[in-house]
Amino acid sequence: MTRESRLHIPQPAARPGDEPDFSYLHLSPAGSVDKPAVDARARDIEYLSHDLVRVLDDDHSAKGPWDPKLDAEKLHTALRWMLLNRVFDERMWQIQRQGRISFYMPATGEEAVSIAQAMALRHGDMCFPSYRNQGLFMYRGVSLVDMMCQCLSNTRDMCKGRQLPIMYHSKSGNVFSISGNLGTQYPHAVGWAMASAIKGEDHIAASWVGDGSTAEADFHYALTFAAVYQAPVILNVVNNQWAISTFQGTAGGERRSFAARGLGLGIPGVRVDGNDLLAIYSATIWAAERARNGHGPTLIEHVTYRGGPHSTSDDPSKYRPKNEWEKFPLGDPIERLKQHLIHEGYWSEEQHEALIEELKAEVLAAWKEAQKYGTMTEGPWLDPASMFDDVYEDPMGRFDGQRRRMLELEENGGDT
Amino acid sequence: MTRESRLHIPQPAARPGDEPDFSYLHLSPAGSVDKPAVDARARDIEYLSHDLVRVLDDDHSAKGPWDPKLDAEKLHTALRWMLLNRVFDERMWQIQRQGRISFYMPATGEEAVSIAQAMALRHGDMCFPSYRNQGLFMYRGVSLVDMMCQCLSNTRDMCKGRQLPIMYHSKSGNVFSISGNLGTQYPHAVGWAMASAIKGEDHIAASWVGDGSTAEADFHYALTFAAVYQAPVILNVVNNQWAISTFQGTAGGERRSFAARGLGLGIPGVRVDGNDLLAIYSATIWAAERARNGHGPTLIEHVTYRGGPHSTSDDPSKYRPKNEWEKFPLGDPIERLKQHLIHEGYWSEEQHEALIEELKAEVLAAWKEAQKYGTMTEGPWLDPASMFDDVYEDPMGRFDGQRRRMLELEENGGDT
Amino acid sequence: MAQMNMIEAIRDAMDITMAKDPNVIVIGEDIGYFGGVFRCTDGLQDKYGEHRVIDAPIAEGGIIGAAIGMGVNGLRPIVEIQFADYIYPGFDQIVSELAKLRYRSCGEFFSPVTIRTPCGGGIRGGQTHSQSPESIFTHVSGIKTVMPSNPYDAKGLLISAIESDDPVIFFEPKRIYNGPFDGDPDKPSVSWASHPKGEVPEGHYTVAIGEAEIVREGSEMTIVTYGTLVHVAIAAAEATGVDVEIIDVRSLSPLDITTITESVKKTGRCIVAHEATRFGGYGAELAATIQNDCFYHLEAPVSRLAGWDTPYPHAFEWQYFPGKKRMVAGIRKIMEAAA
Amino acid sequence: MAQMNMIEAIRDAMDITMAKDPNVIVIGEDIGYFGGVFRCTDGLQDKYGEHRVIDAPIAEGGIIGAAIGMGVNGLRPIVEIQFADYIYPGFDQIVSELAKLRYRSCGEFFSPVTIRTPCGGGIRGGQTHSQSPESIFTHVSGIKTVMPSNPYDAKGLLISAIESDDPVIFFEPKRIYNGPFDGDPDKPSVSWASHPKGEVPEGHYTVAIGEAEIVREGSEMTIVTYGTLVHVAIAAAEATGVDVEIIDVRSLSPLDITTITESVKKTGRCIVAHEATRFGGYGAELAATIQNDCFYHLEAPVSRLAGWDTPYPHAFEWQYFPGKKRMVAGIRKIMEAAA
Ligand SMILES: Cc1ncc(C[n+]2csc(CCOP(=O)(O)OP(=O)(O)O)c2C)c(N)n1
Ligand SMILES: Cc1ncc(C[n+]2csc(CCOP(=O)(O)OP(=O)(O)O)c2C)c(N)n1
Ligand SMILES: [Mg+2]
Ligand SMILES: [Mg+2]
Repeated sequence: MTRESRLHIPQPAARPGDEPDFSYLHLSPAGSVDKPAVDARARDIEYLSHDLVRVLDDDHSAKGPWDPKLDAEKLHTALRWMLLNRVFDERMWQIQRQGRISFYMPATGEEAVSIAQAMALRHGDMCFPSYRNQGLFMYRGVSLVDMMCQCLSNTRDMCKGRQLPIMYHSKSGNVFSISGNLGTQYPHAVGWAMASAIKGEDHIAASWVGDGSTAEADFHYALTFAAVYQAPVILNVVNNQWAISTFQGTAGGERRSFAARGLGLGIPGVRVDGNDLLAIYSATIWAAERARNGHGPTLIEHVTYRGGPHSTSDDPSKYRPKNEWEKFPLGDPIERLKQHLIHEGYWSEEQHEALIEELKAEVLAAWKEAQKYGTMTEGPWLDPASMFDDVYEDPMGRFDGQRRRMLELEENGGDT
Repeated sequence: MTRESRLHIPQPAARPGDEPDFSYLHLSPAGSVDKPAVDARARDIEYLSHDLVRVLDDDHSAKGPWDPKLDAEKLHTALRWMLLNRVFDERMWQIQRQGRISFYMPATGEEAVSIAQAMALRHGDMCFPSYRNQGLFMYRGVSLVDMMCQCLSNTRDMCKGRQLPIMYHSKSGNVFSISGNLGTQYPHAVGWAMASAIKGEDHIAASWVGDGSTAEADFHYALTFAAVYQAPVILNVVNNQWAISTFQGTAGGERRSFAARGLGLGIPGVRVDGNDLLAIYSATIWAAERARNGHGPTLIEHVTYRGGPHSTSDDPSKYRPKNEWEKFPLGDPIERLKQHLIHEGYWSEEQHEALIEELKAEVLAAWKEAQKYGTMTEGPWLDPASMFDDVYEDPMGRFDGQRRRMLELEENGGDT
Repeated sequence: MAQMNMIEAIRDAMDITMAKDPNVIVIGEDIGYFGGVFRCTDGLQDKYGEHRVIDAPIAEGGIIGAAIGMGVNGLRPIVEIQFADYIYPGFDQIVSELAKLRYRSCGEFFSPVTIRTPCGGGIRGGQTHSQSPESIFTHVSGIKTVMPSNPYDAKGLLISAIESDDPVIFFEPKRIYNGPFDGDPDKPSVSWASHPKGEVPEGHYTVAIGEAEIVREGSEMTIVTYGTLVHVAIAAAEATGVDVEIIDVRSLSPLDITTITESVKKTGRCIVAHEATRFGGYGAELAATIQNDCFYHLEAPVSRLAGWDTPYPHAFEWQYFPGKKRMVAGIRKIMEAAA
Repeated sequence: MAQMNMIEAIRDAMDITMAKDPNVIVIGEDIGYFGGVFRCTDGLQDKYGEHRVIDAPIAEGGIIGAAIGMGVNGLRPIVEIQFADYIYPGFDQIVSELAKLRYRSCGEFFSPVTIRTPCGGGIRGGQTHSQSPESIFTHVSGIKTVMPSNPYDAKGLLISAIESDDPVIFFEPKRIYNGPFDGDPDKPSVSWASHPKGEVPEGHYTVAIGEAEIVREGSEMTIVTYGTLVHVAIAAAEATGVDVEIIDVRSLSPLDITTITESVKKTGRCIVAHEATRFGGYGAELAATIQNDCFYHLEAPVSRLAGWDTPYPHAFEWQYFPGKKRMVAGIRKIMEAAA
């Protein structure tokens, strides 16, 4: 080309070899952001989409109007589940690395989002998760064994071998089936919430997408429908700074926060410290109350960091500094809650270590049990003919022949 | 259902039989809205998305910082083209009613948008219109005869009989081909603008969609890409209050203006009196300058009213008060500019009447000529085999046989 | 029995299911207060209220996505997509979500959405208001695809679709909304009033999804078709004097292949016909299966008659439309080939 | 000559066209700094800069829509869609815009976009990373659809696609990115290094879109296939000892029907095979046309071999995949049927 390009190309603050640089992140001091009434008008609370709602301070105390004042039991619960999420992910990562499952995606560094929100929502509220919300499934009663069996595609797999690992679902837990297609769950959540309102029920819905996924059409559809019908829904954007190899600026995060995305439709946005369990919990209670009282949808942006690789297929050292997570100014959500518990006198390093060991043992025991239902290399096996089930409620006639043919081939096959 | 629905259903202020009610429209006095520098930061100029940029006052004078101070010649030009647009639409409407074309869509009441913006943009800037932007084609040099021939699908039809009436295109005029699918042109405009930036050129792009179409995915895609790459593009939303039978609230206009839709991505929005040619002209010049100077995209909402039916297939008396247009507080763009010209001493009622007669004659003459190239009922006819052209640059082999077969049938056919 | 056109039959199906089941709702563009651009939902909002007959933003993907979520929450949504040509923005939600939900969750979640959409040309709609994209949907595992050719079937099939827990794409050939059409645009238009299939029982009845119908018995040749072309086939058969058996497929997926192959085995000759473009069209699936299953009975190749492989042109609808002329010529050709 | 795998060949095609024509640009998710999740664009951003190898937001419809606009403004965009399973959000822009632009504007506007996307299963991707949606695109007038089966063709066809002013959907069967695969997952994987089609000329050359290739000559039967299944067919043919002629379709639309029908007329027997689900798949189009054009030469019906009509299951890839076993059984069956 003869002339120089003038296109603006967003640039992350640091690439491999560079010093991590999070100066682009606007941070508010813990406790400094006002908490409005749940019936506040969207336009009066725009500051919430710009400032950062934080409760846990650097000195480990809980501060300000958003402090949910959780009792020791609740705090213990939260810590336990976050830790379980972490320990589970670590084990599953290892297991994948040993070639015993085909794929895995950890939530490392983002555990507070799922756990705080699972705790803040009511059981009748319906969750439409993304693939990094395993914590929701755990908290809502899906056993570790069941989750592992899903990842193993074994005889106890809730997905009957049909889905990639981590694509859980739980009808009894009111957690929707995870899709491989980014963002598709967002309009489902809004539709579900609309139906709840139509039926005059007061269950609400919640959904989660990543920063990168906000560029998809379904994000826009969901916001539009939520705004038009004032659907009782909480729409979460988990801004973990990365979408595989592209930083959040590539999704449009350079100039405004993701929390601001709904402002143009009158949807209030809350930008929350995504590594601060108390802040998330509190923001979620607030948004849920808004929704339940007929004040419509809320968009919550969780500012966090994807501590691990995108998935077992990814190598982040190719596109970001190795030590970025260490330098992330909002720290590690587990460490921060642990220190808060210690600060409050509810917890100690020893107890913490003991809990980790306990959870590791729990996960290990689950893994041992899960394998009994089959692994990738050892039986028992699912019936492959089950692939013809559940495509329809009433199976198609043509499936009979195909099923028969498949089983014949399994038994006799060609001669090679 | 046992319980009462709590879903919020947006309601227009008036339905057939009701008194029109535009109290929902936030209006600013002419001249009252500040005009910022073109390099202002989006967040410092949010007021522009809420207030209404107006120049033409009720007393017919031009007021305030947005007054483009057009000379008499420019004002005459603007009036002439708006009138031509109106007269053309009226004639084509009649022609359709007589069954001589299959379909038509008028821009009645919205003429200022196309004409003001066509005048404010440079010829090298590329326009991606919606179906109500016939004024752009006219102003950019497409002859009335050519437009009529398109509507007639006759031998001179620029679309060779392939498209519905009004689906014009003009390569030489730099106006893109109109699509039947709402909103698809929006990302095209952004991509075109990105290419212009990549090539280091300073042409910009502009596109138009209706209020209703903002709910489509392409609206979101376009805004996202425009924001991420700071594309030199003007994105217009023509808020004519209606999308066929649904009022602008059904598209999410109840709580915030359409101009605000890009704020969450850092795209400044300008809400402009869409029936005020001077205000639109001025806002467009401002946005174009921003774009050309590397300050990225601008979203302009034109607050106007769809004076006529959606199309010749529509009957608005079924869903809105018959006299709504009369009561629209921003009046008629042609009447307003005319009164301004008179007020400035550049024009008179007599001249106006004479101009209308002149334009009617021009349109009638064009219609007479257009019919020479064929009508729906009388030849000459296009070659139907041309339907196989331009599907590909290199036609597919299988088209040969199909073309032959079609021509055979045309000639000999079955025996019935 | 009442006489209904297809619009009335479709409306009646919705009315009956809505009256019966409070969970049935309708959502779409202009379908509420206004009653739909083709009037299919006229009066329903008056009767069932704005909370069950919902005017939606212009966002096909959003409508379908939201409907899926509603279905998961116990409602039974009927979606209207204003023209089949505008279903594509919702394609991902249909293919990746609606179709796959039951499978991927092993039946724990499903969403009984019915998507109604007018298709086909012949109303001077140009290429963006005339498409027949049905074959694309028949290739997608997890959805059912249906296209009625008359008011009786329209009502019965639509009730089946709405009541089915499987998602159904319900194509409405808009050229025959108001009356059967034999492909001759110069003839005065006929109404359903004088047609036996315009006689529609009041109240609830179903036509099973997955059953084809023999609409004309014959021994010399089988025409397998659906939608508008059923009427074209009847007229063409009559014009030729050939003893043609005509099968209205009705349900494209699941396909009632038995009725079809039995007929072709009997007649030994077959034309497959539809309005959609030929290449990769649904006729390919029919022809491929028929030649396989009836090979030893065929006296001539299975022939396909379809829209040309170009977008539907505004000016040349009747040169494009696979009408009576072409069908007659097609029938003659096969009879000669087989002779 | 260099030895390349398909990834390298595809990258080389982009590299060569980018070096030659400054208007060629690449846009897609993770394709810039990172070089793509399958590494197809690795190194291109280093070489051509961020303004020509552009990391995009995750918005397939936006990427395709913007690429169309870029194409209208003189660029020649190559779009990467990370997985074919994720092309659906861009479906409307492909079908309604990219495919129709030239037609509706009578050639005044067009956009020479090439959309590259990896397809097919066999990499444990589950149903959302294994789809083969090619047939859907072949039904759409105005786009071309291509799927290479080896590095040589991949490079030559991709250069043709990029240089063509017509839009092309370029499917990359990801199971054979690194080596040919005959359908037996238990065998050690082979690389392209030892395969003749892994020999790829350096520099510019093209393989014409619209030409099939006879990859194995034979007299007793024809297998018509493309993508991964070409290699399965070769292995199966060898295993049976039947003298099979194998045709790699390569270009699905336009289709080189002559090469195919000549072969089938010669052999009198035909299997059509692909990995995509069978119902409404591309094999239907092939079978329907072949039986029509070769009817009087056929000794057995044209048989189809394809993925089952269910979503691709994670655990049962090899029961799902139409592999060597099935192909062998299929060949035997046809030989018996025809005997
Ligand atoms: C429609 C679609 N496009 C592309 C992909 C491939 N993909 C999977 S995850 C991912 C990145 C998502 O990033 P983000 O939304 O930020 O979520 P995160 O992984 O950071 O949690 C991409 C591009 C996909 N799964 N679906
Ligand atoms: C994708 C798509 N969906 C639906 C339609 C049908 N349709 C044509 S115009 C229209 C209303 C558009 O309203 P708006 O965007 O406000 O534009 P206006 O007509 O008011 O100028 C609708 C629903 C379409 N053309 N394309
Ligand atoms: Mg992310
Ligand atoms: Mg409008």
